Amino acid sequence: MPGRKPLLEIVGLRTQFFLHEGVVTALDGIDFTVYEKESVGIVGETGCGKSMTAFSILRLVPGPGKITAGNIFFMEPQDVRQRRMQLEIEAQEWYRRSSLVEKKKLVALYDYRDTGRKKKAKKLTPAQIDKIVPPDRVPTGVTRYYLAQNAKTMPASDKVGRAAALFSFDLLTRTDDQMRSIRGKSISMIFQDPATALDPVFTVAYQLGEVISLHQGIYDRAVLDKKIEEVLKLVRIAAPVNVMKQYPHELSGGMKQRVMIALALSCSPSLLIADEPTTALDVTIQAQILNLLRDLMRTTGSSMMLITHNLGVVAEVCDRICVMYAGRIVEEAETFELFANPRHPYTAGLLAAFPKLGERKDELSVIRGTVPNLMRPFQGCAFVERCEKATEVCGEDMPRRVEISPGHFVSCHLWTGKEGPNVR
Amino acid sequence: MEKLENPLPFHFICGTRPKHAEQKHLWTAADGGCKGKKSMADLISYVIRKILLAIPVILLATFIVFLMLYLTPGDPIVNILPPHASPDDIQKLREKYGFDQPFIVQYGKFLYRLAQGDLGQSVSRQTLNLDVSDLIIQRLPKTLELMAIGLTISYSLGIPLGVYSALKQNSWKDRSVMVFTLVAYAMPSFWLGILLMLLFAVYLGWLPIEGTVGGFKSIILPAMTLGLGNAALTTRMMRSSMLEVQRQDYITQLRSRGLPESEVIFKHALKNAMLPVITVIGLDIGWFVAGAVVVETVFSWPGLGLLVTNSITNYDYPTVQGCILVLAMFVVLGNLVADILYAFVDPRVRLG
Amino acid sequence: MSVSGDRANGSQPIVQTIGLEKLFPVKKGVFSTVVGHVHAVDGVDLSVFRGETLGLVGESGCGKTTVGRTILRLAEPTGGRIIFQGKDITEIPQSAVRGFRKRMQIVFQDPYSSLDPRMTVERIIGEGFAIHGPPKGIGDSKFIKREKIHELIEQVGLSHDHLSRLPHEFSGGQKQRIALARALALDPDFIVLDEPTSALDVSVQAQALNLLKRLQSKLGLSFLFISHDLSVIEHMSDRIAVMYLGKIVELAPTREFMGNPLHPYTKALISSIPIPDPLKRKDRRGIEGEVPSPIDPPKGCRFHPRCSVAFDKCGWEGRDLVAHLLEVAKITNPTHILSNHVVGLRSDGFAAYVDLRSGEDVDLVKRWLGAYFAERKKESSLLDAVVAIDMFLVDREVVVSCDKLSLPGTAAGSADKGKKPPRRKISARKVAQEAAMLMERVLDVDPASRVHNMILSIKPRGRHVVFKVLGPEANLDKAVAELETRLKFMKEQKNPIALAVRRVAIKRTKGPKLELAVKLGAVEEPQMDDVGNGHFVACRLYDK
Amino acid sequence: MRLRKGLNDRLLGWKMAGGARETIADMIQRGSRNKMVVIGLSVIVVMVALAVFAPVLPIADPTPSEIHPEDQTLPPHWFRFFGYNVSKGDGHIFGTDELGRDVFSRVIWGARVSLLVATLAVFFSLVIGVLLGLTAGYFGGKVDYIIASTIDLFWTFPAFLLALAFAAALGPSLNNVILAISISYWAGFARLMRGQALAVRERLFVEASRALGAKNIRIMFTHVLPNCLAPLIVWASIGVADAITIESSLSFLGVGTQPPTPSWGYMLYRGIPYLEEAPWMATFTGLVLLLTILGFNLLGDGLRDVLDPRMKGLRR
Repeated sequence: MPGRKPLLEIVGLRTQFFLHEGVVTALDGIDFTVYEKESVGIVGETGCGKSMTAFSILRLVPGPGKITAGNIFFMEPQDVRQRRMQLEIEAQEWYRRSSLVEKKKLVALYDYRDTGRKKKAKKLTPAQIDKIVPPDRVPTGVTRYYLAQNAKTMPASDKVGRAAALFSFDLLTRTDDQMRSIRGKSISMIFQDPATALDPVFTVAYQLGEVISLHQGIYDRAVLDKKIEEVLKLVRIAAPVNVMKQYPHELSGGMKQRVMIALALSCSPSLLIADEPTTALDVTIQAQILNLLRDLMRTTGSSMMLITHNLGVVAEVCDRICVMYAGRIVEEAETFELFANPRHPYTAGLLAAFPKLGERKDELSVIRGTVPNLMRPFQGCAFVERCEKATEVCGEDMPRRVEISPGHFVSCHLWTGKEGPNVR
Repeated sequence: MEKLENPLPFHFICGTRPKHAEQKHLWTAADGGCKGKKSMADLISYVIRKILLAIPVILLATFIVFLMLYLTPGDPIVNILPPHASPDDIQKLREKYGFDQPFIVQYGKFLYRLAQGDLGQSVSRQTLNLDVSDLIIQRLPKTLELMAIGLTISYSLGIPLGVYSALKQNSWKDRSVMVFTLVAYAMPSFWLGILLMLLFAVYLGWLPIEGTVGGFKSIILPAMTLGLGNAALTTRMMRSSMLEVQRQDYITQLRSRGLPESEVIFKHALKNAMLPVITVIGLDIGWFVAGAVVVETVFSWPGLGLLVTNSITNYDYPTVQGCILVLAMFVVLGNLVADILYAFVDPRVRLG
Repeated sequence: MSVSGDRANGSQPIVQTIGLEKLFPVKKGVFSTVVGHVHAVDGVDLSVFRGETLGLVGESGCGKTTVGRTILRLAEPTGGRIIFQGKDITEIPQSAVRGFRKRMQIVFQDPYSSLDPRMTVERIIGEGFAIHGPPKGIGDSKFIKREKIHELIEQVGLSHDHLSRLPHEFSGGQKQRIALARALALDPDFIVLDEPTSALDVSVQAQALNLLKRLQSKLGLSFLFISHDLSVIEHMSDRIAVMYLGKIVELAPTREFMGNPLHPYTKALISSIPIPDPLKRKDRRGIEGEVPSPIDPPKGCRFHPRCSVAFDKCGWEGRDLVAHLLEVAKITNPTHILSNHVVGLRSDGFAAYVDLRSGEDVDLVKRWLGAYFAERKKESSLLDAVVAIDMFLVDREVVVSCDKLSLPGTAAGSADKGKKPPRRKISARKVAQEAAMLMERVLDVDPASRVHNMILSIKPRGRHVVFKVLGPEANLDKAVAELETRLKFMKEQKNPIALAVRRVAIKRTKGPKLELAVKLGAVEEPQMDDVGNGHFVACRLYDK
Repeated sequence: MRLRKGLNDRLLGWKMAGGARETIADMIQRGSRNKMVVIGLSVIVVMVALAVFAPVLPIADPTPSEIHPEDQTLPPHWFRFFGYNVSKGDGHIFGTDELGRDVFSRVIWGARVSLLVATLAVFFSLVIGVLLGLTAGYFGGKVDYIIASTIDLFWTFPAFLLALAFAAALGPSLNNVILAISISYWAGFARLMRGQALAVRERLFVEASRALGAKNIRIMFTHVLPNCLAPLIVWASIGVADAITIESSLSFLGVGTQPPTPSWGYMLYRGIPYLEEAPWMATFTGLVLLLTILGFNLLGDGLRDVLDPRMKGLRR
C-alpha cells in the first residue's frame, strides 16, 4: 500500500504449544500488516488461532505455548524498514549461495535460537533444511548471522546495517521491561468476556487509576480522579462518578465492556486489539459498543485489530479483513473486495453459510466436515478435507500466498500463478 | 432514599439523560448499568443472620455434650464414692446431682444452668466439688496462648510457602514444598510432638521437654506441633488457589496493561487468592481446637485439652462436658468471624 | 385471547399458552423474606400450530428460555394456562406430565452439558425407551429398540459406529445431533428448540439448521424455536414473536414481520444486527440504555424508557417524576425552593416522596409543586398525571393482617376422578400477596373508591398488607373505614381472600417524620392488537 | 483463563480424534503412570496384606499372656550401630516395649485394628453422606435446607472433637470408635455429595432426562450419582487417612481401642515416658502410622489428578 505507513507488521509468525500429547501449531506462519489509522478484522471459527494472534503480539502466550518463529515489527520507521528489507534480501542471496555444510550449521543455529531445542546439524537432510528454512524467506536468525559476518564491512553511517537497529523494532527482541512499557500504552487489548476479565476485588476507579498512573505518571489523587472520569465519559458512561466507586460485579455486561474499553483507551494507544469485544453481549448492546468503538477509532486516530467470528461485525467496522483457518491466514482483502469477490473456497463457504437477515433461503449452503486437528502437521492446505474444489496438489503442497489483485491476498492452489495484472 | 447532603449539588445522583425525552428516565443509564450496591443495612442484616445461624450449632453442641453425659455407661457416682458405699448413699448423691430425673428435664435444667454460666461441679477425686467454670477459666489462657502462637506459625509459614510454590510451579522447589506438605499433613500431631520432643528436648536439649516451666521456650514445641499440620494445609490451599487465580482472564488482562509482574502477583493475584483461604479460617480454628487436645496431652501443657483428657480418664464428665462446650464455642466463634471477614473482604458476597 | 386465536386456515394449535406467567421470588433480609419477584414471564399468549415453526426472539434475560421450559412443565408456571393438543396441562400432576413428555421434547443450547458424559450414545438415545418402554413393533423388543436407535442416528446424519462412543468424542455439532436424536426417539409432535445452534460455529450451524428443516418437513413436527439471533430465527420460522422483559411485544408471520416491523423495539433489534455486507453498512444508532431489571419492570409499556419514539401515553412512574425534579433543581439557582427546602427525593411505584428540610416547609413546597405542575401539565403528560400532592406521614401506615387459608381443591388437578380432591392450603404470605392485588383493585384502581387518590402504595409484607396513605391522619382513618366496608361486603360475597383478613389497624412505626408525597395516576400496559395479516403488536402507537 | 480452558477442551478433542477412549482400562493406565498413585497404592497394599495375614505370619505373639521381665525395652538388634548395648533380642527388629512384647508384631496387629476401624467408619459415613447429600442436593428447596443445615452443623464441628465426645460418652470399645468416627465424619461426604449433586443437577442432561419423563429416583441414580463418583473416590481415600488419624488419636488419649488389643495410638502414648531410654517404642510405631496415612493421602491426591485434573486443590 503506497502512501500508508505500516504500524504493525507481522512476518511469518509461528506460535506452538508443547504439550505431553504433542506439538500444537496454533499459528502457522502468519503474515499481515496493520497500517496507521485503519481497522483490520480477523475472522475465523473457534480454534483457528485468532485470539492467539493477539496474545502473540502482546507476548502473552500462555503456559506451554511459545512463539517459535517470525517477527512482529511495531512502529518501525520507514528508513529502518527499507534498509532491513534490503538486508534481508541480501542475506537470502547469501544463504542461497552458501554450501550445504554451512546451511546445516546455520539451520541448527537458527532452530536452536528460535525453538530452544538443539538439533544435530549433521543429520539434517536437504529436505528438512528446506522445511525449517524455506528458500523464499530467510528467517531472522540467518539474517542476523549474515549481518554479524558482514557488519564490519558496512559504512559507519549505516547504523541499521551495523546491527544495532536492525531488529530493534521487532517486539520479539524486546526485554520484558521494554515490553511492559509497550503493553497498555502503545498496544492495548479488549478482552472477550468482561465478566471475567476485570479484577473482581478492586473498584473500577482503582483499576483505571492503576493503569493511568503507571503509564502517565499521574499520582495526585484529584488529578487522577478527574482523568478517570474523563476516560469513563469518553466511553459514554452516563454517571462516571457512580461507576467509579463500583466493583465490576455490580455493573451490567455492557457497562463492564465499556469499562474495559476505557481501560484499553486510557493511555491513547496507537494500536487497539479487540478480541471478540461483543460476543458476550446482547445485540442491542453489541450495536452500542460497535458504534462506540468505531467513533473512538475515528476520533483518536488509533488503529484497531478486531478479532471476531461474526462476519457481520467486521463488515460493519473494518477497513480490511483477514480470514483465518487452522492457524493460517487464508485470505486477506479490503472489506468491500472480500465480500464482493471471496476467492478462497473457505471464505466463500463461510459467507454462504451465514444466515442473512432479510434474505431467506430454503437451505443454507454448508461447509462439510469440521475443523481439523491442529496437532497434526499439515502437508498441504489445511482446508483440503472440507474443500469442494480440492485437487491432489492441495493435499501435498502448502499453497503460497499470492496477491491476485492489489491488496487482495489468497493462499489457495486455485489461485497460485494467477497473480493479478497490476501486482508486482 | 437518595439523600442529598446539602441543597446542592443535586447532580451528584444523576448523570446525563437520553436526549430524546425530556422527562424520561436517567435511571436506565445509571441504575440499569449498576446493580445495587451493598449498604450498611445489608451488612448488618448479614451479620445478624450469621449470628442467628450460629445458635443451632451452639444448641447442637450443648445437646451432644449433654447426651454424652447421659449415655455414659460408667456411673460417675460409683466412681466418687468409696467402694463400700451403701445403695442409700448412692441414691442420695444421685439425687443431689439430679441424675434421677427424666432426660428432657435434665437437659432443660442443664441448659438453664448453662445460661447462667454454671457448668456444674467436678466429680473427679482431685478436684471434687470445684466449679467446672472455675477450672476452665483457670486453664483457658494457656490454651488460647497455644492456639494464638500455633495459628501465627501456621499462617506465617503456610501463606508465603504456598505463594512461593505456586510461583515456582513444577520446579524442584515446588516439588519439595509439596513433599514437605504431604508429610507434614499426614503426620499425626502426637507423633510429630514426640519426634520434636526427641530431637529438641532429648537429644539437643535446647528446649524443655514438657510443661510450662521453661517460660516462652516451653511453648515453642507445642505450638510448632500444633501449627505445622495446618501450615501444610494452608500451603496447599494457597498454592492451588494462587494457581487458579493465575489462570484467570483478569490476570492476563492486567499483564496486557503493562503492570509490573510484582504488582500483578502480589497485589491482584494474592488478594484474590487469599479469599478461599479466609473462608477456612473458621475450620482452621476447629482444627486447632481438636489438635490442642492431643498436643496438650503430649506436652503436658496445662490447658483445656489436658483437662479434657485427664477428666476422661477420671470419669469426670461434668468437666469434660464443660471443656468440650467451650472448645465448641471457639469453633462457632471462629466460623462466625471467618464469615463476617469474608463478607467484608470479598465485594461479591451476596448479603441479601 | 386475540393473539392465541386461530389462524386464517382454522387449524388447531398444538400448543397454546394463555397469560402464561412465571415469577421467581427475590429474597432478602434476616429471615429471607420475599421482597419482590423477577417477572421472567409475565402474561404470554402464544400458540404453535401443527407443522409450523414459531420463532421466539429476545435479548438475554427477557424470559424466552423460561417460556420454553414452562410450556414443558420443566418449570412450574405461577399463573396462566398451557394447553397442549386441546388439553389443559397447567395443573395436572407431574406423574401425568410424564405421559405428555413423549409428545413434546426439548433440545438445549449447550451441547457440552446436555449429554451425560458417562453414557454411550446408544444409551443416551435409548433413554426414552428405558423410561417409557421399548418402541412398538412386532418381534423381539430389544431388536426393535436397536433398529429404532439405528434409524434415529441415521436420521440425524451420524453413523452406527458412533453408537458405542461417549459424548466427549464428538464435536459440538455432532453432540447437538445426538441431543436431537434423543428428543426424536419418542416420536414427539412438538419440540422446543432452545438456542440449539448458539454454541456452534457458523459453518456447523448451517448444517444443523438444514437438518432441523429437513426433519421438520419429513416428520411433520412443530417447533418453538428460541434464539437471540434474529437472522437464524428468520431463516427457520413461519411466524416470529419478539419478547421484551417477560412480555411478547410483537408477533407476525415472517414475511410480514421482516417487511413491516411495527414495534419500536423490533425495529431497533433489526437495525442492531450487523449485516455481513459492507454495502449495507450504515450508521446504526440502535437503542440507548440497557434492559431494566425484571424485578421491577417499568410501568406502562415496558420498553418506553429506551424507546426513541415513546410519547407521553406510553408510561410513567414515580421515579420519572423524581428524575424530572432533579433536572429542574439542576437548572435552578441554589436559593430556589426545590434546592433550599428539599433534602432528598425517592420514589415507589406511582408515588414520589419529597423529603423536607423541616416540617414547616410542607405548605411552601406543596404550593410550589402544585403551581409548577399546573403550569407545566400541558407540556408533559407525566406532570399531567399528577393526581394529588399532600403531606405524608412516614411513621404511620395501615396494616391488614391475613390468616392462612384452606380452599376446597379443584377436580381438574387430580388424576383419578373418584377421590375427593384434597383441600388446597394457602399460606398467610400468599394470601397477603393476593390480598394486596385485590385491595389495589378495589381501593386504588376502582374510581368509585372514596380513597382513590390517597393510596400511595399497597404492598404485601410477610403475612400483612401494608398501605401507605397520602395526607393527614384523618385520611388514614378514612382509608381504614373504606377498607372495612369493602371487606364486609366481600365477606358477605364469600370472597375467600376477604374471609382470610383478620384485622385492619393503623400502625405507628419509626419516629415522627413528615414528608411530602406526590401521587401519579396509574398507566396501563399496552395490549396486543391485531393490525391485520396475522400481525399483532403491543404498542400505543398502533392503538385503535 | 478462557484461553487455557479452550485449549483444554480442544485437547480433549485431539485425544478423541486419535480414537482414544476414556474407558476404565484407560484410567488404570493413566493411574499407573501417576507416581503418587503408584507409591500410595503400594504402601496400602503392603499394609493391608500384612494386616490381613498377621495371624499366619511368623511373628511373635503381640499379646503374650506371660510377661518376661528380661525382655522389657529391648532395643532392636540393629541399634548396635547407634551404640546401644544389644545383648539379646535378635528377633525384635523394632525392639520390645515396656512389657517385653515385640513392637513389630504389635505394629502389624495394630494395623489390623486401625485399617478395619478406618475402612468401616469411612464406609458408613460414605453411605450416610451420599444418601443425604444426594437427596439434599438433588431435590433442593426445604429438604435441602434442613439437610444442609444439619450437614453444616456437623461440618463446622471438628470431626475429632465430636468423635472424642462420642467415644468418651459411649465408652471405649472398637464398635464405639467406629460409630464415633462415622457420626463425626459423614458430614464431609454429605457436603461434597451435595455440592456435586447441586452442580450436576444444573447440567442440562438432567433436565433432558426429566423432559423425557424420567422419575427423580432414576435421574438421581443413573445420572447424578455416576457423575459425582470421581470426587467421592478421592475423598474416600483421603477419608481413610483421616479416620486412621482420628482413631489413633482417640487411642492415644485412651478413649479408643483398649489394651491389650494392640493399637497404634495407645502404643505411642505408652512410648512417651520411655522416650529417653527406649525411643524405638514410639518412633517405629509412629513411622508406620505416618506411612499408612501418607499412603492413603498420596492415593487420594494422585487419584484426583488422574480422575479429573480440574479437581486439583479441592481438598476440604
